[in-house]
Parts: sequence; structure tokens; C-alpha cells
Amino acid sequence: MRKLFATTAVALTVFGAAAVPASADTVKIAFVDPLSGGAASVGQMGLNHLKFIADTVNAAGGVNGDMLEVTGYDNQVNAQTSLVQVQKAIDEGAKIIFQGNGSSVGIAIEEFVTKYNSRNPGAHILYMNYAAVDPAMTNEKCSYWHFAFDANVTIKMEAMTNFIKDQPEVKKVYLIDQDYSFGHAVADTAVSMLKEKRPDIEIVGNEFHPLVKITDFAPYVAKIKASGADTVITGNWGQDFALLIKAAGQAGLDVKWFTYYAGAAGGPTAIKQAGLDGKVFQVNEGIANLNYGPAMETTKAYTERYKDAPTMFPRVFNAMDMMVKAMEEAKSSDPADFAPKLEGMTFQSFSNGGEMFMRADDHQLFQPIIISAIGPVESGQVDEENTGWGWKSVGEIAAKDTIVPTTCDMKRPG
Amino acid sequence: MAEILFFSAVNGITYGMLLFLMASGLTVIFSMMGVLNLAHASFYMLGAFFGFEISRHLGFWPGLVLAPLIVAVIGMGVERYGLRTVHKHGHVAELLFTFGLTFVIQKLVEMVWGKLPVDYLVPPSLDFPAFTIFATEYPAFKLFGLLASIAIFLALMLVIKRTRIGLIVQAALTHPEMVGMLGHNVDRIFMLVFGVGVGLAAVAGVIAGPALVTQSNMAGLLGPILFVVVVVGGLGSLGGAFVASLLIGLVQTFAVAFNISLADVFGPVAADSGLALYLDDIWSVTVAQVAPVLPYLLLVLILIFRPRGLMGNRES
Amino acid sequence: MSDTSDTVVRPAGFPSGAAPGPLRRYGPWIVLALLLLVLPRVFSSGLSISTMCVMGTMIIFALSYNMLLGQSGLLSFGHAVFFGLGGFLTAQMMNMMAGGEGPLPLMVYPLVGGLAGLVFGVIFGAVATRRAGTAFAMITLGIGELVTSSALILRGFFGGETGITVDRTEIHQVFGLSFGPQVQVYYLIAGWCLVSVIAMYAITRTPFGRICNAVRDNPQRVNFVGYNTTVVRFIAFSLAGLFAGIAGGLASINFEIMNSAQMGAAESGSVILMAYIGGVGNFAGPIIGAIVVTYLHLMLSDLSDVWELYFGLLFISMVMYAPNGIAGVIMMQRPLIRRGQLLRVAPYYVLALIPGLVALAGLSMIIEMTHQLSISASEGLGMTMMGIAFNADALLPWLTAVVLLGGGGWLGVRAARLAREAYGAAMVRGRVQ
Amino acid sequence: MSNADQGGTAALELEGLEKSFGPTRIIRGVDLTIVRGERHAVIGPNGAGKSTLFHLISGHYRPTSGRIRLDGRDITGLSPEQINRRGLARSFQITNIFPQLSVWENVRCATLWAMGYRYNFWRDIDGLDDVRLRTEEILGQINLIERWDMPAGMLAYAEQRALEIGLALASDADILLLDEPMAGMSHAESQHMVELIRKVSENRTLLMIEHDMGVVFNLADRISVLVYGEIIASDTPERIKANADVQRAYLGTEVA
Repeated sequence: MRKLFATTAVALTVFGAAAVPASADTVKIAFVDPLSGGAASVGQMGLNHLKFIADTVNAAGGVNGDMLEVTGYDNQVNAQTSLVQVQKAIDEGAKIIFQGNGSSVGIAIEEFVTKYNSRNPGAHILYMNYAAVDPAMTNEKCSYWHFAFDANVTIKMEAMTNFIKDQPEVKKVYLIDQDYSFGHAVADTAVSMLKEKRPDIEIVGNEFHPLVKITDFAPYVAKIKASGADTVITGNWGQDFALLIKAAGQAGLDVKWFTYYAGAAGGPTAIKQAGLDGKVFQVNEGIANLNYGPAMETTKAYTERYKDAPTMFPRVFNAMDMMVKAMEEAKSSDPADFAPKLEGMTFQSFSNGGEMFMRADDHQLFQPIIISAIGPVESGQVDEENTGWGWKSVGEIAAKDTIVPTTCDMKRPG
Repeated sequence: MAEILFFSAVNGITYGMLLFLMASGLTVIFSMMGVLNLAHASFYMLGAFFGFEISRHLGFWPGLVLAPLIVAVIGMGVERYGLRTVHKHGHVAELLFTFGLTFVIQKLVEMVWGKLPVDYLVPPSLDFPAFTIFATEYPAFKLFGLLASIAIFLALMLVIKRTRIGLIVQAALTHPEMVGMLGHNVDRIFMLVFGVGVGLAAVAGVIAGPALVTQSNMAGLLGPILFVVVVVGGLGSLGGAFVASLLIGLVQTFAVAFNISLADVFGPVAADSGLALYLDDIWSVTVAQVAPVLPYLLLVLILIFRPRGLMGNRES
Repeated sequence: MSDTSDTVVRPAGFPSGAAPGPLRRYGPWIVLALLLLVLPRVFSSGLSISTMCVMGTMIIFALSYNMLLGQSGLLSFGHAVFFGLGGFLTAQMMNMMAGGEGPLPLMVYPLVGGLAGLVFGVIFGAVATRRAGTAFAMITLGIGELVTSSALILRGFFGGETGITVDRTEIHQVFGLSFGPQVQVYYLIAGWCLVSVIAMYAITRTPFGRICNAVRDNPQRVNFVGYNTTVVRFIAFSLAGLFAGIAGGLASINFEIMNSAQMGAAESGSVILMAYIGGVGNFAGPIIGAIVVTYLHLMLSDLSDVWELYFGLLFISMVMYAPNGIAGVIMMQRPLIRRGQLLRVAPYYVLALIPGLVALAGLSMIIEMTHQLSISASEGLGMTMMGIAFNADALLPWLTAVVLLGGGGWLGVRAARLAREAYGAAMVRGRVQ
Repeated sequence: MSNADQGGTAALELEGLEKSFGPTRIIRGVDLTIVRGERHAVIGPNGAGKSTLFHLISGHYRPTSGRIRLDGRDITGLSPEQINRRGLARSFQITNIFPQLSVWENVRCATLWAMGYRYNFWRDIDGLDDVRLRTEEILGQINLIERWDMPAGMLAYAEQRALEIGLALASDADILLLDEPMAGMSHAESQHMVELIRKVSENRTLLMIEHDMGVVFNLADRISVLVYGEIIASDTPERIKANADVQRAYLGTEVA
């Protein structure tokens, strides 16, 4: 609503024939994610990150002398609305699209951008994907105009199973996932990778439940308990995770939890309620309490600007910093020029300075993966959702140990 | 297996009673006013959120009393200044009004509390396992929810059997066409019934909030199930609503317990054609996976074989 | 007995059986066709063409919904099912024929969607139309949930939550049309939109169309003039499915992606909003609604985080005070224009509008400030409205908002009453003259 | 019964008709034959079951037991529209029209089935000359031509009652059931209505419920008296007047 009324005039002239051309000295970046309705807070966080980084870059003289300009476009997490918003962004002169929430939206944008570039000669629209993790995006649907900065399902499972490999107490594993493509991807890769790395582990259950429809997970927890599992692997997120953990706490289920999204909003609160100290692990590209100097400084500056929003997306920093570097190397902010520089680029991870690289074959970033557990933290350390509990690293998997093959058949322009 | 059966049964009955707390109010409102309140689950959600907000400042127990009262007052306001205005435009307009209300209430809740689950805690006095059976604990709060639902159910029956308004409600349930002949204070009775009805939904919300989840989509998740309950039970039948509530509660929890698919029963699909790929989806789906779809399937089947619902006695 | 009618003088306008002149009959459609033809030349930006493509699709969808709600009095909460199934079938067919294998050009593919909509309309209609009224509404709600949930389970066909994607340029091409450029898709949609609108309008003017109106008004009486209302409802439901399917097919050609969200409850709700806000009592109502709602849907979200709330409030107030929607409000002015009284009433409208807008400003301040205090608190309490910066927790803005809302509302109600009286007086005056 | 000596064929036959709602028996075994071409009135005190009897004949209710025959064919248990298609049309005691449709549309809709257009959704209704002429004819009969484009809900009460009759006429039925056509009308309006009914029932069989005894004795060829769900007498007006049972049970109390 900061924009309310101020942008009324702009919106009313949307039907005006001429699009506003991008001025010569700004690089327009369109951020297409939910910015209205209940999911707005999640999208807003990403937008805050982008604006923060853009301001930092601009303060240091910009990219090749050009200023970065970030504009938000509300996609209401709807694939078709996203496409109209991307069209709007293109009309307004943006060539770089940032998006992350929802693989269905991500795939829609990836396809749209690819088709748009091939159907409109001279158009070079680039899709910077900071969070959509459907493996299809860098496999069968891979595109030259798409770069993925988050570790996808398979990569994270590779890291997770490499960690579990060395945990002898894990003997019976129960899989519970949401009944949609992401959940199935988690379950399928878990089964195949565990079988390969720890053939002695018994999979005692492989359960799928409807997506965001279950209000009481007690029956599922009863099943897990009956199976005798000592470990549960789940890709659940949001309320499906929170409710699962809540039900487990109520029934006194004592197992280890390996998760993808325990750190997402609502997760830490549920874990603390259930009292699962040190029992819940998450696998991602970075957490707050890694004590890595440069990251801590940036975090401090960021939290000074956005006071009550400490949640950090290291991958947004990685994506923006790598893009800026590619632009500088190419001395151009046209994606046609700097995309080749982004391919194969090596870079230092924002989280811990570890090495990461953008694989040219499928435009998937490989980066150090942190395995962390949540529990009470001492003062001075970052806690989550004011619970007094925070994430602590229990293992780091180097980028080179997370490499998975790709089926991508990259079609390059020209 | 025995423990799964046991816990499924207990969970199913708890869930069913919760459904009935809401379905009873919905049924009485429908019988009296002829309007199916599509926003009923939204008032359940309001109950949960008000209960949550009050519990943060005053504790759970004041919330259990105050939240339903606030919701009842809001409900009466909605009836007095909203529904009554729309009434002259007919039933479709009334339905659309309550439909619009679900939309607005959801957006209001999202505006104030966001889309993520809020941290609605079980009161400490009930935060212990009520009993442990088959090495699984059953939380005391859920047991409390079950007992509270039963107590309210009994109290409601008492009110309906013993009071004047109860008699009117009873008359309305059996002879809906007579409601128009109730005389000059029918407006006030409508307002009261609507208030009490949504107040009951709010009680369900306060009980379900900590036990399940308090989130802006809870109305959207429960609403359709609730309407299935009243249609399957038979529109306007309190007894039918009771049976259907328990039935759907049990069906949903028991379905989760079974991982049987058509493939398990008949063997995998043999053919290797493109069609078999699609068929395989249906073939390998387990009962547990389709659990949330079952109520709707039940709805369709009931309507084919018994269009008036289990215990309904009127067409529409 | 036919001589009785000859003795009575027929009043003006009484149906004479003479066919209307070609200009009257075809004129509006020719104008509409020309309009559709030149629109992309006037609004030529990529965004406006994309937006018009969505609008064209939604016009068909909203009109098909009005075959139920407005024409037959059937309130369905699951209409998007047919839109979605039509879209999925079209997309699957396109993928099957990709690479120019099939002989059919892209232009006829929406028909696949239409047929799918019709077939599923027949199947679900057989169940749903056994009942009317509230029970019908609940069954459609159930069918909607059933199909959407099943779509997530049957991943092979529906492609899970990401849906299935297609490439429209892969279809057999004729006349050198690749349908790569959006403007070609625009003309495809515009063509189908025109044909569908004409067809749906024509249906309202057939024996069946009129019986639908009768069923809406008084289903019981329809039984006693020889009609089976279940059959009437069933045909209406199936035909509505057909057109919704065409709209779905166009959507999947336009976006080249179809996912289960397009057939969910939100989409079914949005078509209700479109039809109702536009006006269900008038054939053109849903067209207006589709245009307005699509525009607001795409543009309003840039203005306010909580635009959907405004949307809901608009809908509720229309149900309460303007049950015939925008078209109804416009139609109310027609007798005034005919009687030359509009200009005498117009000042009263302005008089009512000004405090109304003031009250709206107050309401929107309260909404936006509440939002700033709750959800957006992480971004600080400072906010700007109409170029004025203030803090959401300060007393003055709240006071201002309450005064604006209360004062504007009070004056608005009064002025509205005056406007109503002026309208009534003008109608009487017009009749006397 | 003395129907045989009327000499006509039976248009409508009720045989042992019963209807109960729960434990309450509303119609307790009615036997009645309506002869083709006659004007037959059913009278009786309030609550005698007259309207229920009409609902049974027209298919609105399903009888608990007994048979109904239309032109010798059994129609028991058929739905209202099936009965209508076999040539029986009715009006309602409480005005039952299409309030939002114009008078013209009201009548036109009622003619469509009988004219054979059924569920036709491909022909322009305004182009159907036979429907137009038929509609116009009926509007002429019920004197509503002037009001043709007014929404039916906005008509004066007496006009709505006339339209109600018009709807029954429009389906071109041989047998008309009119349920209290004069209810709530002024004396002048009633006179009008009597003439209308007389006119439209030429060449038709008429069965009507009416409270106005003047109308009944003026219009009806035969009268049946329904008391507590039973026909206690069925005869010509003169003999009904003289019937001691009727005097005692009905006329003595209602008509002084």
C-alpha cells in the first residue's frame, strides 16, 4: 500500500499504447512473486532482499555504471497470473525476472521465457530462479534462459543421504510426503539413494498424504509409531510440516526427523511446541549461526534496515552477486551477453565462503549444503520466530559431494 | 494393527463430534431461516483466532468463553444488518451473501494474522497425556475436546426439549413451512438462532484451534466437508447431521489407516500403452491417499441412491 | 376464437411476427466484430494484448456461468471444473498432435475443450441437476472438490501441481499462421469469443432459453405447463459446460500451461464474482463483469496488498444493494434517458458519490493501517497514502479515518436516499409528460 | 353414483383415492367421475382437503392409495409434467406465475410444450409464428393484451388471477382444474372472472374449487361436496341445495 494511489495513474495508463522504455542507465529487475494476500509476507521478504542488495550495489557505483532497479509484480502464486505479470514486466523494460515461490509458477515462467525469446527475435529475457526446486526445471524442461540457485530436491537428498550414511543408529526409515510431484520426488530419490548408500537401512513406510488438506496428523503418527521407525524423512512444508510435528509431539513419537523445510515459517514454532530438541534436521544452503564473518556483517546491515524480518535467504545473495559479477565480466547488462559468463562461473558461498559453481550443462548451481539441527541457543545467537531455539550446524557437505547427473539437453541460441 | 484401529476410532469420533458441533448450528439455522450459511466455517475460524488472541492476553479459559460470545454477537449483527437486507432478493442472494462473507472473513483474518499458522497453545493445565495405550500417548486436550463437544451436545438437546425457543426450533425442524407463522418476534428469534449457531461453531474453533491448527485456510478446509455433512445427513435433519458427522469423521480417519490400492487387490496393470499410464495412476492410488476425497464421493453416491440424504425429509 | 384478438387494438411494440430488420438483427454483432478487430491496433502493447486475451477467455467463461445463475437460477460453486477439464483435454490433445502430426489447425482446438466440457457437463449434470436450490449448490461444491483433489492424485494425466505445458506453434499450421506472436492468439480468442457470445445470446432466445427463465422464476409452475425441470436444468448445465470448456481450451492455448489451480474453488468463486458484479439479470452483465474483474485482478494487486478484501466487500455490498450488478445500474438509467430525465437526476448521483468516496477513503485507511500494524509491521510503521506519509500507530490518522468513514457514510446514506427520491420523482415526471 | 345417466364418457375418474400425511388422513377414499364436457365444482368447508385433492389429481402429491384415470388411462403416480402432457392443466389457489417474466413470456412459456417445441434450443422463439398467434389468442381471452410487456409480478391482483387462468389455458388441455379462481376478488372482478371461465371452458372439461356459492351455482353443471376428506354428495346444483346431508354438514353452517 506504500504504492497505493501513487501508482494509480500508472495502472490506469497500462492500456496506453506505448510501454515505458527502459532508460539507458538502469537495469530493470522484475520480482514476480506473491505480494498480496496471505502469502504476501513471504514474497515481501524476497523483495526486501533484492532491494537491499540492489541498493548496496548502487551505492558502490552500480554495475558498469548502470543502476539496478527492482520492481515487484504480484503473481498471487498463480501460474497464469504470473505470465501476465511477466508480460507486464517485459513491457516496462525488464529483462531479468526473479521468482522463487512455487515450482508450478517456476515451470510456467521458465517455459514462457524460453518461448518468448525464441518467438521474438532479439528478445533476451532471463529467469533467475532463487527457490523453485522441481528437478524438472534443470532436467527435461531445462532452458538456456533459466538459472537455478537453490539446490533442487535431488541435490538436497544427495547431501542428506551422504550425511545419513555415517549415522549408524539410523536403521528403520519412514517416508511421509505430500501427494504431489515434489513429495514424490523426495520419496523416490530417498528410496533409491538410501538403497545405494546404506542397503542395510529398512524402509518401513512410504506414505503420501493429500497436499494441505489434513487437519489432524494423529492417524499418520499412529502408523509411523506402529512401524517401529527410528527416523522419518519428509519433504513436508508449511502447515503439513507444522501439523505433522505437532501430532508427533502429542503422541510422544520419538524419532529423528530429516526435513527439507523445517526452517520455513511456522516450522520452528511447531518443533519447539513438540519439544523435539536436537531431533529435527534440515538440509539447506545456509543458516544464521555459521559464524562466517562477511555473512554476519551483511546480516547485521540487513536487520538494521528491516528490523523484524531477520529471515535470510543466502541464495538470493548468491544469485544477485553472481549476476552482477557476470554483468561486469561481460561489460553488459543484456542477458544475451552475460548469460555465457554465468555459465560455469565459480563463486564463494554467501553462507560460509565455500566454493560453489554454476554447472553449464543445466544451469544448476552446486553449493555447500549445511545439515543443521534445531534446539535452544545461547544469547547472542540468532533464534527463530522468537522461540529461543535456533539452527546449529551438525555437518557440511561440500558442493562437489552433492553433484547429481542431469538429463538436460541444453538448446543454446544461435 | 489394533492400535491403529483404536486410535483411528478415537480420532474419528473426536473429529466427528467437532463436525457435529458446527453441523448442528448450521442445521438449525437452515431449518429456521431456509438459508444454508456458507460462512459457517468462517465463524469457526473466527472463534479460533479470537480464542488465540484472547489466550495470549488472558489465557485459554477466558478465550473459551469470550471468543464464542464475541462471534455470536458478530453473527447477530450479520443477521440483523446483512442477511435480513438480502432476504427480499431471495435464497440465491442469501447464499451469495454468505459466500461473499466467507471471502471477506478469510481476507480479514489474513490481513490481521497472516496466512501462516499462529502459535495457539494448549493450556498448560491440559498439556499432558491423558492415557497411554499401545505405547502411544493420547493428549488430554483432545479428550477434553471430545468431552466438551458431548457436553454441549447434551446441553443443546436439553435446551431444544425444555425451553420455549427450543420448542419453536423443534417445530421449525419438523415443519419448516410453519416458521412464517410465528408472529411478530420471529425476527428476534432468527437473530438469536443465528447468533447461537455461529457461537457453537466458534466453540468448535476454540477447541480445534490448539488441537489442530489455527490458520487462515482452516475455514476453507473444513467448510466443504461441513456442507457434505449436512447434505449427506439430509438438509434440515439434526439426527442426520449427527450420524453423518460421525460417519465422515470415522471414514476419514480410517481411510488413512489403509494403504490398499486397486493394484494390491487386482495386481498391477499389465498393458504398456499410453492409456495404461493414466490407468496406472488410478490403479496405484491407495485408500489413504484418497481419504480427503471420500466425503465428496460419499456425497455423490448418496445423492444418486438417496437424494434426500440419510435422514432428510424434504427436497430442497 | 382467433377473432377475439382482432377486435383488440394491439398496443405499440406488441409482437407482430415481422422479422426485425437486418441492421437491428446483425448490426450489434457487426459492430462488436469490428471493435474486436481494431482493439489490438489501439491497445498494442504486449501487456494490453495479453490482458485482452484473458478478458476474451473470461467473457466466455462468465457468460457460460450465467447460463446457470442468471438464466436458470442455478447457483453452482464448481463451474471451473469444466473450464479446467476443457483446458486439460485441449492441452493433452495438442501434445498428442504436436510436431504438426494431426491435420487439425490450432483454430479448431477450443472445440476439443468444448466437447470435453459438454461430456463432463452431461456426466456431472446427471448427478447435480437431480436437485435444485441449496442442495444443487452443495453438490457442485462437492464435485468441484472431488475433481480438483483427483487432479492432484492422477498425476499422469493432470501433471500434478505444475500441470501440463504445451507449445501452440507445434500444431499443424495453415495460412502461414504460427500463433507464436500473441496478437495472432488474440484474434483466435476474439473469433471464438464472438462466436460463443452470439451462440449463447441466441440460446437465450429459443424455447429452451425462455423455459430456463421460467425455471429460475418458479420451477414448480413449470412442471404444470408440461416441462420436467430436471431435464431443463440438465440441458442448461451441459450447455454451460460446453462453453466453459471452450473457454478452458482457449486458456490453455493462450497460456500454454494448464494446472489444477485453474479448476479449483478459487476459480469457481471468481467466475461467480465476475457474473454477479457485472450483473446476472442482463445478457451483457457477465461480459462487463469479466472485463472489470479481470482488469482489477491484474492491476489492483499492484496498488494494495489487501485488494482481495476490497473485492470481497464490493461483492457483498453489491449483493445487498445492487443485486443486478453494474449492468443493472446502467439499465436503471435507461428509462430516465428515454424520458429525458437523466440530467436532472445526475447531480444527485454526484452528491451521493462524493461522501461515498470520502467514506471509502476512510475505510481504506482503516484497512491499510490495520494491515500495516499487523502483517507488514516488519517493514516499519511508516506508510504513505495519497502522497501523505504517516505512522500507522499514530492517533491522528486513525481519528481522520474514523471521521472520514463515519461522516462520509452518514452523509452518503442521506444523499443516497435523496438520489433515490429524485430517481422516483423523475420516473413519475417522465410518465406524466 | 348417478354418472351413467349423464350419458357422457368419463374424462377423469378417481377411485378409492386416499392421502395421509403421517398419521393424519386428509383424503379418505374419494370416488368421483368427471364427465367429458361438464363443469364440475368441488365445494366444502375449509380444511376439507379440496386443494389436496387437486394436488393429487395434478401429480403434485402422490396418493397413499387409490387410482386416478385420465381419459381411461391410469395416471396415478405420474409427475405433474407427465399429467400435463396428457391434457390436464391447472391453476393455483395462491397465485403461481413467473413474476419476473413479462405477461407475454408467461403465456408463451406455457404454450411451448403443447406446440411441440419442448426443449428446442436452436430455433429463434420470436420466429415461431404459431406460438406467437397462440399467445396472442390467449392474451386476448384473458384481456391482458394491453399489459403484454409488464413484468407479471407487477400486475394488479385480479390481472394476476386472470394470467393464472391463462397459464392453464395455454397448455391446450382438455381438462382444466381451477383452484379458487375468485379468491380475494371484488364482486365486479368476480363477475368478470365468471364470464372468463364460462368462455374458456367451452369445449373443455372443467373441475373447480370455489367458495363463492353464487358463482358455483351459476357456473357448475354438477357439484361435489367434500367434507373431511370424503365426498358426501355429488349431484346437480338443485339437488345439492335440497340434499339434507349437505344442509346439515355444510350449507347450514357456512351459507346462512
